[in-house]
Amino acid sequence: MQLFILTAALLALISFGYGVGRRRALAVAGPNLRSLHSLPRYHGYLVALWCGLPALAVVAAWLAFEPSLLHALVIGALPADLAQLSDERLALAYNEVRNVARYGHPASSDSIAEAARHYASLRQTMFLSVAAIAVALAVAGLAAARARIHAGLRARNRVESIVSIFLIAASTVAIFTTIGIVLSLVFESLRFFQMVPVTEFLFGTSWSPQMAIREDQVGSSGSFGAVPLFAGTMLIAGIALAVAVPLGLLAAIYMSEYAAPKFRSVVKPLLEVLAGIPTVVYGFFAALTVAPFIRDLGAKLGLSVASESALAAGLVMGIMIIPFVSSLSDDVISAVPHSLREGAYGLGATKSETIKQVVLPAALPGIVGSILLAASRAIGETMIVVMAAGLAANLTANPLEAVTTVTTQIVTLLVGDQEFDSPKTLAAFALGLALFGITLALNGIALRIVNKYREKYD
Amino acid sequence: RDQIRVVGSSTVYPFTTAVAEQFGKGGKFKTPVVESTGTGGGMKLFCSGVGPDFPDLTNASRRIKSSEVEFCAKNGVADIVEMKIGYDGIALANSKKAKRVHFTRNHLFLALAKDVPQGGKLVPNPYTMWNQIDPSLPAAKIEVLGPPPTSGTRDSFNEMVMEGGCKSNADMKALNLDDKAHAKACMTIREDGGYVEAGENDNLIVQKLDANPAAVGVFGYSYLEQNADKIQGSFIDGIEPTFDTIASGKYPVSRAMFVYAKKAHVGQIPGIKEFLAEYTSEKAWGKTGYLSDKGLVPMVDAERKEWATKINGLENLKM
Amino acid sequence: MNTANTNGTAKVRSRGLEVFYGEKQALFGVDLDIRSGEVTALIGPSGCGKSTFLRCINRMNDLVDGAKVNGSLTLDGDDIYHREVDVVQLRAKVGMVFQKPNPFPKSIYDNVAYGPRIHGMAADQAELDEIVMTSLEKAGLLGEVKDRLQESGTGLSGGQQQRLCIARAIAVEPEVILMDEPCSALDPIATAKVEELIDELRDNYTIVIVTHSMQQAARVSQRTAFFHLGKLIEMGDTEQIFTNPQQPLTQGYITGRFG
Amino acid sequence: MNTANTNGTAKVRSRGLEVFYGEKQALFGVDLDIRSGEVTALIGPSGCGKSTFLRCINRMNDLVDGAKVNGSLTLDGDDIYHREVDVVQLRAKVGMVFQKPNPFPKSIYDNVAYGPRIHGMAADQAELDEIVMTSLEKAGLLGEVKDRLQESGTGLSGGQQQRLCIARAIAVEPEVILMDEPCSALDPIATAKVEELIDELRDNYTIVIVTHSMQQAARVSQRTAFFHLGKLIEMGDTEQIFTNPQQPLTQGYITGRFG
Amino acid sequence: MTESTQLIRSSDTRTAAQIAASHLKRRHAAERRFKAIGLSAVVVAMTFLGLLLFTILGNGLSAFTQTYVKLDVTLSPELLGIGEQRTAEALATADYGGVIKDAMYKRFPAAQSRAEKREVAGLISSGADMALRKALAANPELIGTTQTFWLVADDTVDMAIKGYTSRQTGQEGNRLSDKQLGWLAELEADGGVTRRFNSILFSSGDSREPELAGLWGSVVGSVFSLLITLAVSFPLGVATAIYLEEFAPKNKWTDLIEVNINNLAAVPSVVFGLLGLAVFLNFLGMPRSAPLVGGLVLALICLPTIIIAGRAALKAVPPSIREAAAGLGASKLQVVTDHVLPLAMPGILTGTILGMAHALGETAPLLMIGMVAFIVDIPASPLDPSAVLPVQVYLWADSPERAFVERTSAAIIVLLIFLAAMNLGAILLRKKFERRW
Ligand SMILES: Nc1ncnc2c1ncn2[C@@H]1O[C@H](COP(=O)(O)OP(=O)(O)OP(=O)(O)O)[C@@H](O)[C@H]1O
Ligand SMILES: Nc1ncnc2c1ncn2[C@@H]1O[C@H](COP(=O)(O)OP(=O)(O)OP(=O)(O)O)[C@@H](O)[C@H]1O
Ligand SMILES: [Mg+2]
Ligand SMILES: [Mg+2]
Ligand SMILES: O=P([O-])([O-])[O-]
Repeated sequence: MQLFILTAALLALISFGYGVGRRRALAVAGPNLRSLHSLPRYHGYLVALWCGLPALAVVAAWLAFEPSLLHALVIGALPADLAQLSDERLALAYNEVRNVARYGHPASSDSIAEAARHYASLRQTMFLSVAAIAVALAVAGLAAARARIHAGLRARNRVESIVSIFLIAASTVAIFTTIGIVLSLVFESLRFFQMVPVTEFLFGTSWSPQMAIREDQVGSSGSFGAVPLFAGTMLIAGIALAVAVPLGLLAAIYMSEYAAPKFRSVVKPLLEVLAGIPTVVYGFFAALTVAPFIRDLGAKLGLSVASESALAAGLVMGIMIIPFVSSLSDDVISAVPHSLREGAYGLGATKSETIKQVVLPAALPGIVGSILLAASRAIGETMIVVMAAGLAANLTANPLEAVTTVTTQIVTLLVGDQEFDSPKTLAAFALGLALFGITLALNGIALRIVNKYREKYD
Repeated sequence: RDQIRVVGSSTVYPFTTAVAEQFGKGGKFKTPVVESTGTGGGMKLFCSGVGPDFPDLTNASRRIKSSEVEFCAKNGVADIVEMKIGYDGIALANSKKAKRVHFTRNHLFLALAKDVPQGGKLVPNPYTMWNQIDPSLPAAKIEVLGPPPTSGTRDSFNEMVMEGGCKSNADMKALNLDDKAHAKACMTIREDGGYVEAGENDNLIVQKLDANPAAVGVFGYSYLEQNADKIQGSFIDGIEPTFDTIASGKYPVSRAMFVYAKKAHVGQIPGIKEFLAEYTSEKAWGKTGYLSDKGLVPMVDAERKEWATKINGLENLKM
Repeated sequence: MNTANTNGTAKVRSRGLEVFYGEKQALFGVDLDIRSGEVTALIGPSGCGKSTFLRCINRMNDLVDGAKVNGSLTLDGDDIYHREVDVVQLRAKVGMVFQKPNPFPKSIYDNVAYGPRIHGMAADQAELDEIVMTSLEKAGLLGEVKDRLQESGTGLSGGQQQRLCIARAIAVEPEVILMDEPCSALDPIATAKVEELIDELRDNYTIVIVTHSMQQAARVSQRTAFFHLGKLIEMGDTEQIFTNPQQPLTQGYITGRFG
Repeated sequence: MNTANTNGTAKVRSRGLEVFYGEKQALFGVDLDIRSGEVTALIGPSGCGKSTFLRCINRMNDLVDGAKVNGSLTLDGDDIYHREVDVVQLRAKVGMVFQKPNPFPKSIYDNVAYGPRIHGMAADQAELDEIVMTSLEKAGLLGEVKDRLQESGTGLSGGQQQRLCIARAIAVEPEVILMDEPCSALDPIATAKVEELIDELRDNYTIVIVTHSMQQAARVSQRTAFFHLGKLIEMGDTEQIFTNPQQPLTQGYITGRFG
Repeated sequence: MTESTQLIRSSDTRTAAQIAASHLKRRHAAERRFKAIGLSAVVVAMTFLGLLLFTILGNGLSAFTQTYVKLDVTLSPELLGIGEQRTAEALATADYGGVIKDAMYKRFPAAQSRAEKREVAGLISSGADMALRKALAANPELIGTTQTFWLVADDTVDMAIKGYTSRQTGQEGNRLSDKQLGWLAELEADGGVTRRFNSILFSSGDSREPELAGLWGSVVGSVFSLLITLAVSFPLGVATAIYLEEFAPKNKWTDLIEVNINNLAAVPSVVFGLLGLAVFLNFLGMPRSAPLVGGLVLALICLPTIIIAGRAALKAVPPSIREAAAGLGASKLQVVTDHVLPLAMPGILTGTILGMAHALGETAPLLMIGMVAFIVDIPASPLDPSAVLPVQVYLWADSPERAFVERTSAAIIVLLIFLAAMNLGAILLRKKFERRW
């Protein structure tokens, strides 16, 4: 609540600063507006930024450091009987102090109650001083920025450079996310690699995490060769793409080249619904409709088909990712310059000849991009595989057998029942890291290829 | 935080949530939040520390391990109250469209182990049809849908069915393996398709059985109870999985369910004591309590009484 | 510059040709004969309907939504817009070269081989090679590209690209070649080469060329038609049109009073 | 046609101007003076660097990746490519009209008002209205659009769009107006209107116009510069260039021997 | 040119045309075939969509009604256990369940043994007392009278009435005993059973009892999460797209960012959950199970989609617009904010919709941050514990009770309606943008 009031006050100051800056600029300009380098509103923005940025930064810093600061201060000033507690007990006591102070729980002893009062008053004092500093900074920033307004001030350039700093910062979020992902995987992965050699993990061909769950149990030792998982991922993603790419591409071609605009404007969003259906639905569909169908069909043909087959999961996943191919390819096909089509028609090519031999090659980079996105989605999918392809890590290229994928294993390993520091759980992190590295490399290669292609056209 | 937080096993989840709902309806406290994270994940969260950022209770479909107790202690979670809440039977079942099966644990061991003893040594499991093991079994492909090795149910299945079957197997005894090799041979499940790791969604297994009458599924007893019109439990060693056979301990495949509470939070997070009292009340975990409606198999009266005293007295966990 | 010759007969003949784009009328009753064995130039200010007329001859306007054609237009006496006419066949007979060179994103060889392939003109690879080589030769490009037939056609310079497009067009052995401002994207040297080529091709093909540059029209064509605001104002031997135009509008345009 | 006048002083002056697009050199040491109060026409065959020169003057080439400019180019004696120059201010002084009319997809009013707004030229709405009206008036468009100022600028005809772009450019009261083939997309009537307008504007603005049409150059400009393959070949009074060119290349181009 | 070459020439021409003509039939057939294949691809994809929607609707529509049982309830103060008290507190804690049980025993006096009484009481939901509590709170005068109430039936009864479980007596495996089936038939014969719109499904939070379980909590949770997702990912995504497309020099660094963004699209969402756990919960100390954290994690997941689509949309804005604005002296930023961005907005919105649709359906990452949980209370703020719709689907799909099967499908229907509403909102917004320009 206090924080809310402070923020509101700062926001009010900021908007006030905007007004001040604008009016000041107008005053400086006098009757000739063009004597100003920048528009009055840019002067307003600049004052608002000077007023707001430092103050908000202080508040943000306070929010980030308050807990540890409070902790240090309160612990340092604990009553004697609490101060001599062992570390764990101290942590508990501090926790109780916090609960008492913040949630109003009854205190278990007088010392606690006293510490809680100390905590509360400290917290209040700190907040008030931070609030004072923030407001002072805001006012000072406002005043300083206002004082510096003159006709030649390049307010617009300044505001724009601040905005471009924000833009650059936004684009680094992707980088930081990547770093964050790597960091949140790497430590546990290292622990895993202390137990399982990297070479076994990367090149081993047997994935069988059947190890004892309890130490008093003598279970078999597991093996952690990730090759079957990556092979399974390839197989299932391959089947999915084998469904989605032809269907999606043909649908895209039909929509962009043959269909009436009205047909297209209805069908395209409808197909996009396929991507929005929760994957559980696909999972049930694959496991209860498609898989038995394939099994029965296989039995009729005299093939041995596992109840859980890569084929069933892959087929259904393929349906799910159709819109990625169809919608994005539709866009790029429509963007192929008309002159190329005319070139082919002018030679007496039929529509399909033009499409197959001229339009598609020209749209290839974009189509590859859409397939990449679809493949990304296929690689990341869990539910369908768990439900329809099982969890058995067979190293096989036979789509009629059960296989499993990396993502699926990551999820089952993470939510399983095993000890959290057993290689079984840690393997999830190593798998995540390996998958991350592999897709990163693939994307790098894909970008190169696409760039190369692109250079050839314009 | 003025709300109890529970994490842990997905198997115990239906029971703890039922208690939580009842507890919340009492109106004195907020309804506890119960997460389904798996036993291991729950333990990690539970043991990570004391304070409102950490859960107050964790569900477990097995007993806590000493390494976990140590980890807890390291993070200041020294005093833990152990609460055994009852049993969950693990049923083997198949579709009602097929005939009911009578297994012995030896059958199951021979059908599902990776290596089986034959001619005085261990050979890769040669059986593909049930009736190859015993002519009394159906002439169907061996296809068992069960939990993956990461699941607690699988662990219990290994211990009670596989190890049990293994011990009763004369050929196995004749091999005279050392303890470790013996255990390994007993507990390693085949990976050639006879056993299908079907994920943790038991409803899906039930529906798959319905669609595939040749298959046998392994899952929690409550799912069998709810779907008794579609599937039938198989006899194991002559015992059918029913509420009574499990409760009396006659049915050989059942495991204890636990909930662990953080003593340090008692009195700090409002309602923990009352929640434990609700859990251990007769109307909850009693013979005809609402938990039994949810499929929990209660302990026998004496055991219940003993645990209730221990729990409500906040007795410390002893390993 | 050639003098007008009269030995050609009307290969393409339009009578009362009208074209509408939706509501907008782009051509108003054009009567025009194009003789074989000659180069006919279409000139006129921007937007006067030159391209529109050209694109009627191989029914390229079919591709434009809402385009409608009235009147009669014949090729060798057969109605081009007859219901039964197979456009694919028509376009094989009437080739086109566009304002902006538009090679396919394929190899030089495949660019030229594309037409013969779809029309099944070569029985075997040797025959196809033969056709490709002859076409490139005729287009005056062979010398420059014979060592790199497998490189992409889009990697050539503008002038080379345009000659590649011409080679591509003549590879299907059309009877008529339509060129819509074929040199507007080219530099003077490339332009000169293309003009030379047109002059050579004229003996075997009927050529219609649209150009903005009167200099070019004067250099390459034997007959010139002047369009203005969708109407054919004047048609005659190039020399006559440029030296002694009959219509005041033509006169005004030629002498640079407008356009 | 106007005779060359000499009362103008060099508003824009280039010395040894070279422009590179990546590896490719597009201009080779161009020395050229553009005088105020006159219309200067840049002519030359396609690809000779006319647009490139034009786009240097308001640093539009900054938007092209890999474009590099050497040599000196000054506006009123100030280096245009000096590090401290604020391009935004420069472009407010040097307006531009493009080959293809490119109105913003906004209302006609907002199209014209956009420049004055971002430059803070109007203190209030009334003043802004005034500026918009005057600019439309000067561009000869007011009569046609005054009843539909709130309609979209993209709904106008090509000629109207081009005049809207001119109105938009003069609304910010630039000192120099650059026009890159402003009539190439227009029909003769629209072209005539734009040319009339250029003639009127010349008293108050320094105008540089690129054109493909020698007729147009002759009609609207007082001075003409002839470019060829990136070099400035000849520069002089328009009448002199068209009647008595000094360079054989110019002569060849004027008389239609190439281009 | 000699006459002979001309002859060869003309004969050549004829051959070429003839050859071409001879292939025409085959080529036109190929053309028709290709078009038909294209159309059938569309048809196949649409068929799958139809099949899926049909299955979901077929399974889930019945969950929108719920069985109610008519019962005459005597509201005696003794049974209610409130004696002479009439305070609100007393009324709130009164034993309504006992009253209902008593009424049921009276309705079926044949049930005498304890087991039979249990079975009788089991026909009514344990949550049926809510109706009584509400009625008495509104009108305490009713105490002491006998009133007719329509009470929520137990889920087993509901399943039988809806025909999902057998009502034939004497069958093994029935969820209702033969006696219960008999009583149910008796009730039905008296007109004491009806199916009404299932308002509970849309007004309450989760419950262990299928007949009391509702989606409102997860709907609110989804709204909170997705608002946060939108508020974070949209500005960040658009800013990134603008920077990369309009400002950044094309070099190794931007290539790196591009590869990174494409790669993030391929990272399994559960890994984003791990990231959220490490950064938002452990490092920044945000609360568990909160839509705030869920929203942030989902924002990271849909960021790549928005960026990729946004860049494509920005690329599609014709450069002539940029030149026009720059030529008037607009700064780079003004060019973008005044012209490019509004024109690219429809495309950006489309990308946002795709990303948000993905975010709406995610479960796995939420597992890591504690949102896969049983939460009864309706969240009041993004900091309160809350589930979201896909989590509810996931949890219900794994529940043993048969009645959760149809409710799972119902939850999916609600999720799809949510999706449709979201899409519609964006489409309308996009229309507005398109109209403005
Ligand atoms: N697809 C179209 N839709 C509507 N109007 C069109 C279309 N194509 C051309 N027009 C209009 O038809 C008229 C004639 O156009 P055409 O392209 O034939 O002119 P042109 O003489 O080739 O001009 P240019 O020399 O500029 O190429 C013009 O007014 C033009 O605006
Ligand atoms: N962005 C660019 N990248 C690379 N080369 C370019 C670029 N823009 C122009 N050029 C090249 O620079 C040379 C001069 O181009 P410029 O556009 O100035 O010619 P121009 O005289 O305006 O021709 P036109 O009359 O056809 O417009 C040409 O060879 C052209 O290919
Ligand atoms: Mg044209
Ligand atoms: Mg140019
Ligand atoms: O969820 P579980 O830990 O009981 O498998």
